[in-house]
Amino acid sequence: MLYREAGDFSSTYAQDSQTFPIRFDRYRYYFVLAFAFLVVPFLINDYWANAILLPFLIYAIAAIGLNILVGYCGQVSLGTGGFMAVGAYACYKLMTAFPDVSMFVHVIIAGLITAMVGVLFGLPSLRIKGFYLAVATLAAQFFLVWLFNRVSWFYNYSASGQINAPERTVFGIAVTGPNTDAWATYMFCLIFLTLSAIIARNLTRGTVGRSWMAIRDMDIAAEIIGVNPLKAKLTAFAVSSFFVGISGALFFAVYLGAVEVGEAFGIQKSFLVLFMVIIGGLGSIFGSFAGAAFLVVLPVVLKIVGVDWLGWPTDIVAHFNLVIVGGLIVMFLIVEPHGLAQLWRLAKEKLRLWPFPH
Amino acid sequence: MAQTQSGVGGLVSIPALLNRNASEFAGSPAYREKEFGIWQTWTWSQTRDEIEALALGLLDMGVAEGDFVAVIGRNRPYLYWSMVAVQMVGGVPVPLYQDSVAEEMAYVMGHCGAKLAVVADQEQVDKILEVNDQLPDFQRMIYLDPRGLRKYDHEHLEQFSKVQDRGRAARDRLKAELDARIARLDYDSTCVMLYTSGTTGKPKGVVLSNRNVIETARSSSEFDHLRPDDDILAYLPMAWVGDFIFSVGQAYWTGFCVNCPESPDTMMTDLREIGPTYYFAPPRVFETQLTNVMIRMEDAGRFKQWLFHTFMKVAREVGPKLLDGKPVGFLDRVRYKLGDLAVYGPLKNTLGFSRVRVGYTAGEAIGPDIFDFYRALGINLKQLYGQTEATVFITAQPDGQVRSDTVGVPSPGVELRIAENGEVFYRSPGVFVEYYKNAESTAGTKDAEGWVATGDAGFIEPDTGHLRIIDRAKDVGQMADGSLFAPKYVENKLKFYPNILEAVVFGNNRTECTAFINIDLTAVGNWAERNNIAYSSYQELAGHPQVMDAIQRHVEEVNLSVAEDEMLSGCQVHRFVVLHKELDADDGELTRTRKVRRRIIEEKYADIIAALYDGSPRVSTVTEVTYEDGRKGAIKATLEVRDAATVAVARKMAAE
Amino acid sequence: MPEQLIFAMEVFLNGLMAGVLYALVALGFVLIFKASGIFNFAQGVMALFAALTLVGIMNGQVPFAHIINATFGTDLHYFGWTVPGLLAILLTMGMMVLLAWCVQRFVFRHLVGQEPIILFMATIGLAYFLEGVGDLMWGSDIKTLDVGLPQGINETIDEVTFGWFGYGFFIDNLDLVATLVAAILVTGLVLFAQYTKQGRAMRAVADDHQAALSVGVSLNFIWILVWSLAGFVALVAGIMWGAKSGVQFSLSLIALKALPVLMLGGFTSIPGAIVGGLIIGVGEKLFEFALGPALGGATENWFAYVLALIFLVFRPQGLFGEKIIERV
Amino acid sequence: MLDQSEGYVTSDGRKIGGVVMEMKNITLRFGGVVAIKDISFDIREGEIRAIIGPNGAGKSSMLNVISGFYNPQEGEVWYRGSLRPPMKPYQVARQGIARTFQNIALFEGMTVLDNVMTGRLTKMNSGMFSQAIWKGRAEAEETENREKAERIIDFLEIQSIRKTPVARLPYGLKKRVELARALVSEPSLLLLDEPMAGMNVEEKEDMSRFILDVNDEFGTTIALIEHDMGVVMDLSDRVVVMDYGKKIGDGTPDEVRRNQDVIDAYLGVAHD
Repeated sequence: MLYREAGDFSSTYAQDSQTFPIRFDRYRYYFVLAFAFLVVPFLINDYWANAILLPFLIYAIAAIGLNILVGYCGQVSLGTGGFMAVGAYACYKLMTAFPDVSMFVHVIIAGLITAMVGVLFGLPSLRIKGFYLAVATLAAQFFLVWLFNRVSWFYNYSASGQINAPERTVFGIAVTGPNTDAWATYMFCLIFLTLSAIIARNLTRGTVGRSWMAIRDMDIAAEIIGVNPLKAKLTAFAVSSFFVGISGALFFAVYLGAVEVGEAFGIQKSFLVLFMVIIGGLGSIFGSFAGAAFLVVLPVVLKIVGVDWLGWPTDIVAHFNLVIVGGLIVMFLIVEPHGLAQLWRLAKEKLRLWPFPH
Repeated sequence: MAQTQSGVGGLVSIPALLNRNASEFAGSPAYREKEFGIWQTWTWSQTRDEIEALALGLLDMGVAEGDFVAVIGRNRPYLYWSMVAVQMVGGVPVPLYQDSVAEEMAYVMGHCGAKLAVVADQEQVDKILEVNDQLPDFQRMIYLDPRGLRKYDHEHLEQFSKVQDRGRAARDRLKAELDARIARLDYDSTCVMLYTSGTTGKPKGVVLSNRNVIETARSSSEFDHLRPDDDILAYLPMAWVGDFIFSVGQAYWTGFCVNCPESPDTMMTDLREIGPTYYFAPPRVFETQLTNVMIRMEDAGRFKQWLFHTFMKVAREVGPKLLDGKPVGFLDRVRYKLGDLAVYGPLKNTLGFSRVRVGYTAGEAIGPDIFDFYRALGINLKQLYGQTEATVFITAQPDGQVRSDTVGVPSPGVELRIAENGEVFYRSPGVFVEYYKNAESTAGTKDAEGWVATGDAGFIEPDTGHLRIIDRAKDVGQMADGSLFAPKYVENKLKFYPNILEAVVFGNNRTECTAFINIDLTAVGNWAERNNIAYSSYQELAGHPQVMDAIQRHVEEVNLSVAEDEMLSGCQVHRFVVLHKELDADDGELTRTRKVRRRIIEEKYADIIAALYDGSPRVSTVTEVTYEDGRKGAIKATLEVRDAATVAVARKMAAE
Repeated sequence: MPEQLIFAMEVFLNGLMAGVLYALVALGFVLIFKASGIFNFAQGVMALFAALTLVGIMNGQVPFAHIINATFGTDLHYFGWTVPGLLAILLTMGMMVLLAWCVQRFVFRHLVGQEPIILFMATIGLAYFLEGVGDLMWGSDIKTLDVGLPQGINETIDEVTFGWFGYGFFIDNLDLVATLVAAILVTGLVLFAQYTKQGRAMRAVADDHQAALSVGVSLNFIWILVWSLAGFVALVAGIMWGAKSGVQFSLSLIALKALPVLMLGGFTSIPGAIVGGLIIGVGEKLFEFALGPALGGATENWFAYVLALIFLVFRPQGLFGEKIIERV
Repeated sequence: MLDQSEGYVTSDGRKIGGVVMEMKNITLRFGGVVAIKDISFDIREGEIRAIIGPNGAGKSSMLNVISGFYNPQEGEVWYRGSLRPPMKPYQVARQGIARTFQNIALFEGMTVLDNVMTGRLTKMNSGMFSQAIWKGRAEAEETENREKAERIIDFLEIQSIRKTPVARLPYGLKKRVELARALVSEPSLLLLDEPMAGMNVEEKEDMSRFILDVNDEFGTTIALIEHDMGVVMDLSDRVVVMDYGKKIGDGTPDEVRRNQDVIDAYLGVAHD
């Protein structure tokens, strides 16, 4: 209905294969970017930052990462929490070891380190398939958490066994530590998210992406037409873990500030991110955003409704949260296995065909 | 006679215009073609180089001035280039209908003695090879798509790209010669030769000079304010004069871009992608498109249906007024805006008409509802009246005075004259030079002062000065009582009903008019489905009483409207039958351009016509038919003859 | 005989006991997987749910008391009666059957023919759902469960072993009972599968859905049946663990422990589940005993998984699964 | 038997070159089952070579050996003049051997275009980083890949479904898309596994036409297996006939037609 595609055609392959081939979509995308970068920073306050925006941005990165592994390459992982932990602790060690290096560098290196660990735990995927692998990744989850819990070198021998993010800056602006401005942390995460999304998109629409999807859809055929399974799967694990690591680092350094590994990066975290991917839509970058947004906002809304309006005790609301999330997962798998992203796609189709039904 | 002796600023030939465009609009697109998934684009300067390379290649192949070169295939930039390249070397391009059978080609190419042919693909190559022995002068063929031709003997075959390579290689050697030849082209040298698919007899080769083409292109472009940034979609047969004027004449004069679809079956999607700003289509196309719209809307949800119908109502009253710049109340404007948001905009978008600035239809009369529908949407659809001999333009409708029942005022530089028998004559810079190798029919159509007979009967509305075409002159006859008999006029009114595909009206020298009706299978079939009426064959559906009733209603409505026009009130249809088979070109009942061949039909269906006049309630008949594969067969049928109510009117003698 | 070895033996025995419980949970997985190809991640939560329900019924708790109180400002908690253990168990069993029916009716009937991985994720969702419901119904506070199973150190063994090695092994009666129950359960299931009509139908389905259908077995019924059985197993496991370490969320984590057990034993083999369970139980206990201190303890958290992982890399089909030949 | 020492000329005048691939005494077992027993034959440059036989004759196994999916227990595979060591299927693919599958193995989650472009992964070698920023080599490669793909799409006349997800396509078209995917890698040896299986008559005719066109346009060497004898005979230059894992005939269609064992195998007791 809102679309005007007459005269909107591509005369080069570059135009045709761009992320938003339709002009209208492209403009909407620019608008959102502009809004996020130029408007939000001036409206943002601590509540919004901590309750919604930061978690959304950070989880979105994680979701993108996991989506690459599960949605694009078809390798289910329950180890996300563990990999986030790797990112967090790597970042912590770096922050404390090199105080005056920019936070950007720390986070990125943390991501790279996680990527390596990811590859390590990805190796079994060559022999193990389906949920055998899913369970195998639990090993990563539990082992890593245990590791950071028990080996005190990781938390610099602090008595509490916690890690605390000292104040670190980017271009002289504090983005971690006790006294940061909402807009600064927001921008810091936003930049990472934007870059992650763009990179993820580029990878998934290109050569690597195709090899991943080939493996996902039919691994044997893929190998026979020349996809190297080893390479495909390991790159998927690497890239995925890279993003997950980054999100872990941000989650710890920027969002929480202080972390006890068991709580922050436990198995529950793995499931949370997995759910984001399922609800959002497997194999869709947009889905990762949608899923993250949904599961971040849902509890907040429930809390407002349950606690503030109905005056229920928080634990009941928390339980409701479980019920609803669980129910939604099942519902989505039944009704729309491709998640919010697919719903969005359908809506778009309808608009483009308007006023015709098909 | 308003004729400039030489073109503006030495622009006396298409190649000359190409040169100008290549320097003036160097960077802007001249041609686009959907191929390999994207719109391949050539700027004007690239186009110049391509064409030049080809022209040099042709020189190298020894094409002489005055040689005729056949161009056969669907609309593709390469083929348009070929025509211009041929002009460059002083030859005469002769575009042919790609779907014409080998014999037809044999005649045309033999008639003009073509030495060379530029063809699209294996299919065309085969056709020509098939009749090669009938063509003494024919020497070589240039083909575009090498597929399947690898194994062919290449002694008389050459690939398009190869020819261009030859040209590029020989540039230094032949450039001078080429320039010389281009320079020798003047305003009166032949620009193109087009064969008219005559309703009777062999096709005639209409010779058009540069003057004809360029003058017409200039005046018509100015008439519609065409711009270099305009886009058209070239999908109509290249052999048809209209396509030549739009895609070559006007394109080169104004320097706008010609877009070629990927293939006939992707035509609609390609149309949607390009979104032309200047669009031509015969009424049939608009008609089918409208039918599709309606059918698709049937499946829409209740809300959408409501939205569509309410706002279409608004559009029908407000839209045309807005287009004609008539005063419109504020409230109406608002309602129309809303409609535009909810329906018209999206609809135009899905149809690919969002950007259309000027749209034309011609060749047949178009149904008022159809015409109004598109105008209501805000598409500036207009009618023009023309023919090959006039290089298209005789009359056209200026913006702001558009009506479905006229064909507009004389185009710039055109004079009109109506003969006693009502036949329309014209004189203009666009008047063709001659029929090639056919002096007497040239004389027959064009008199000494350059007046050309259109062969159509019509009259000029005194108050508006618009021309109204009634019918083909030779079909216009007299009823027994001497009143005017114009079958086509009535037939068109009948055909405006979606249910009626074809109609043939009889009555020449008879006391009353009668008619054959062909139902439209798509429309009626669809209707039958919705009212779950079962039918096993076209014949059964055509004979179905409910269908008959519907048709009868249509006929009677037509009678009413015919009666209003006292000149033609005699032509009301008293009795009719719904034919048991579709009139078909393969059976010789229609021309390839779907014009009715009265004589043939009158002979073939004599028995039915007899029944129409002897008052019998039904008639049994046997008809010979030709099937897809060329086999012949016969179908039996018993047809019901219906009487239709007519309006009694005080008869005056017609034709003052 | 060196002290270490004796300790090791004790650890070994305890490991066996623990292993039995893992095996118990794993059994539930196997049942469902064999019959429906569903990898039921919710098995552990089912155990928790069962245990919660059991306790709830025994203590005559008011279901959903919290919400009711929160919304209507009432203050109900208990009906004020208690239900004898056996009856309560029966009631709970009924509850589990009902649950089985719901799961089949509202979830998996709509997922027939989906890829295993989708079904797997569905069960994860189910797990969340159940956990939430359980907490809403009975509250999330830790409860003690006592259906009258013997608890505490088993003197006999203590004395006997003391007699042998001069060191009394500490074996909990509960573990012995558990072992016993597990043994009974397994034999029971095997007999059921071998000698009852439903049992045979169940195996038929496990072997080949289509074939089973063609001979008139109702898949729907079979699936409800296996889910109920799984529910039953879960209940038993719930009782054991509940009695051992109180009814609380961590109970659902033992389900996770059952996963590596399955990796070892293979998803389709009952004996496999048992053996796997024992290996894991013993393995992690011994490993902790041997290397735990050096590594900083609590190695049980991950040992099972890493073991399974390493094992799988070399034998993807598990101990008892047969080799997979890939075809094009 | 026509002399094949240095290639030969076919009935329709195509020149067939030297040996591309040679199978020497191949034997393949699954556990106890012997799928292929001591079979030898060769495939020559530019020819259309068919392997036929009743169902269960071991045709597919043979094709899988050629495409490196199975490694035979005995015998040698010679490819372009050198002995081929046991290697992974994807390595075989990189040697320029492409194939289609009997029961279509397209990537259902992707569009036709993506499926086809995936066929050229063997030719892709831009680095991760370049791909991540979609600049430089990756971008260039992508465009080139697309161009090649579009040529094939055009060649097989599937433009109109370019962007449709393959899951939505009818069987016949899927087969064509699969052919496109195999072709786009510009294979020097193309293996077709029952290309006509489950097709109606005109679909079969189309497919045959395309196979011939491919061989004609790109000069691709083609080896195909098919149990429908009729089609094969018109299509192929030389035919190997298998039965019960053994080779019972080898030669031109006519020779094979006259071969008694072959006639028995086909008219004799059905194996399935």
